[in-house]
Amino acid sequence: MDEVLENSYTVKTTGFEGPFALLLNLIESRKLFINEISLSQVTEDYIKHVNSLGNLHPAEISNFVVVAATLILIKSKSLLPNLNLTNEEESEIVDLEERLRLFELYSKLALHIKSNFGKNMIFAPLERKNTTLVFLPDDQITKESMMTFASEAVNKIPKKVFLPEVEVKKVISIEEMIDKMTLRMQSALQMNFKEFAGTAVTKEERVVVIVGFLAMLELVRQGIVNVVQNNNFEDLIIERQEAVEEIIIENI
Amino acid sequence: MNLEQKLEAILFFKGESISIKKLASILEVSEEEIKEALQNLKTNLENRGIILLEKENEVMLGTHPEMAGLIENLQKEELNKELSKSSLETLSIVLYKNGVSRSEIDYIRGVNSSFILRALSVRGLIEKSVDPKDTRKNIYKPTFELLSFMGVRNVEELPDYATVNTSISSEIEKLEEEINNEDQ
Amino acid sequence: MNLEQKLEAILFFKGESISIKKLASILEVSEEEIKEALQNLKTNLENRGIILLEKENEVMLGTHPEMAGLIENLQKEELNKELSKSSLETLSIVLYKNGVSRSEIDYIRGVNSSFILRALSVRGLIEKSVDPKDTRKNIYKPTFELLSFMGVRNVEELPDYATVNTSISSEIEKLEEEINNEDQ
Repeated sequence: MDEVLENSYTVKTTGFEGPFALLLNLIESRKLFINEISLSQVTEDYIKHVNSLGNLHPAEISNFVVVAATLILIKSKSLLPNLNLTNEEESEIVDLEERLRLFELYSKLALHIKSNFGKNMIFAPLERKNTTLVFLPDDQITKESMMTFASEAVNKIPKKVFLPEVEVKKVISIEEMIDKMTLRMQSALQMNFKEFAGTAVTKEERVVVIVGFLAMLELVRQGIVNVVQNNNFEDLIIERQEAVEEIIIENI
Repeated sequence: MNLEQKLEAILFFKGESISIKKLASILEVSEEEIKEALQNLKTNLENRGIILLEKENEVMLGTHPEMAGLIENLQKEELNKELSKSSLETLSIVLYKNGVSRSEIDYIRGVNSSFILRALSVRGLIEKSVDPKDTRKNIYKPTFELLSFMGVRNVEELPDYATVNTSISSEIEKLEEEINNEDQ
Repeated sequence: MNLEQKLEAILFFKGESISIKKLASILEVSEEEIKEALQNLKTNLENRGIILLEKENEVMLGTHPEMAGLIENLQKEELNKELSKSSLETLSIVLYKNGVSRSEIDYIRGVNSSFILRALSVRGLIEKSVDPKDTRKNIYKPTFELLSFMGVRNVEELPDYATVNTSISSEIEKLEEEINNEDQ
């Protein structure tokens, strides 16, 4: 119980109730609109942020991870125009955009609620005073029935309130997600990037890997780094041009 | 809003008689102005379903006398109708957690119970009193009539009282903690 | 006495919400006639101190929103006006969609909403009912309490309600289809 309480507190302090609020904030802080381009631009920041949520409840983390996976798809697509996405992957992207737009709409409407709630209230009349004293029981009230009703009321109370019911089929850890995405990219590009990333063991290191990977792809796109691949499935050789080191630091 | 509209809102909200002096103090005008506005209100209420009842220096709103028969039937029907499942459930919680607040009942049931509690009070099954631990709060208890109707002298004589009472109390503690935490 | 006068008397007597069906049975007229009379009552109540609150098939009387400050001072019960971020998000979906399933709320918010829905139900701001379009499903709707807190007579009075509902209804239908497909 204590753990859950602490975790919920973490959500409050970071200020993001869920993945969409975080994503929307990243997009809006750059004064962008919701589309594939803006989503690909905020992917790194999003992943870094999710990584800092490390001590959240797993069920809450999984909400963020599911979205991270789609963002990485979008990012990869924008960096690698030749990358062929499956229909399922394409619809995941469209779906994320649509959900984000809906979330944005209701978040805006929520401002009306925030500013009007409790301001000009309508009141129902007060409880009328009971003038005539009556006692009108009902045959359904017996010792046994009351005991049953009371016990059932207690048993009905939901127990595991944090169990994610809707996203349960999609629950994966950030490590699994990154492994999956790495494999996906590797097979698409027929490459790996062990040398670039080193041996990542902990979750934090793996996040660095994926962020680094994305940064590298960005550099490739900009023509700053040449990635040479001698044979399929062999490590990438990254040829650094002048002043590349600085750029890598900036990008990561 | 003019004075008679304000008077109507206050009288409707209170639902009981209120003195002209009190109305003047609430609305921060003279008693003369109140009397004048009450006259206007009376005119406004002609051909309406509610009327202004006056007695010496007190006034209240009431239903039109022509509706008396219908209202009386409505009242009887309301009192004699069978208790719903939700009413029985609420009643059982009041019995097994003697001296329970509305919000505690709401926590257990997962829904707001105010209308049900009102109806149970009207039927004389439960009674509202001020919480001795916190005078701003109200708590509900079963009436003596209810206990004797059930054939017990006190709540402790109810079947499995100790067990059920303890589990209700511990659930209330847990739920309050969680809900306060979620809904900051 | 005409029908709207009778309706006003009954609503005044009840002091809480009542269904159109129930009103029709009390007054022994059709639901259509009740609906028509309620329209007239609404017109009659313009420029008065009380207003008619409407929610699908239920109605009730309440004080005019402009009287809020004054009435609040007369009320002893403390009002909880705090809303967390998750409460705001969830209430905005429930209010502007006026009837929405938990899975739709989860879909829009991207997080599990079962706990916040329970907290809002306990506060009496939303209520669960059976989806008229699919009786196997439950939907969440705003309560009169929520409309009262917002100071609106019905959901249509919410700021931007009309714009939002015409522009997004098609998009929402599309999404609902997708959700249903996912569920299968």
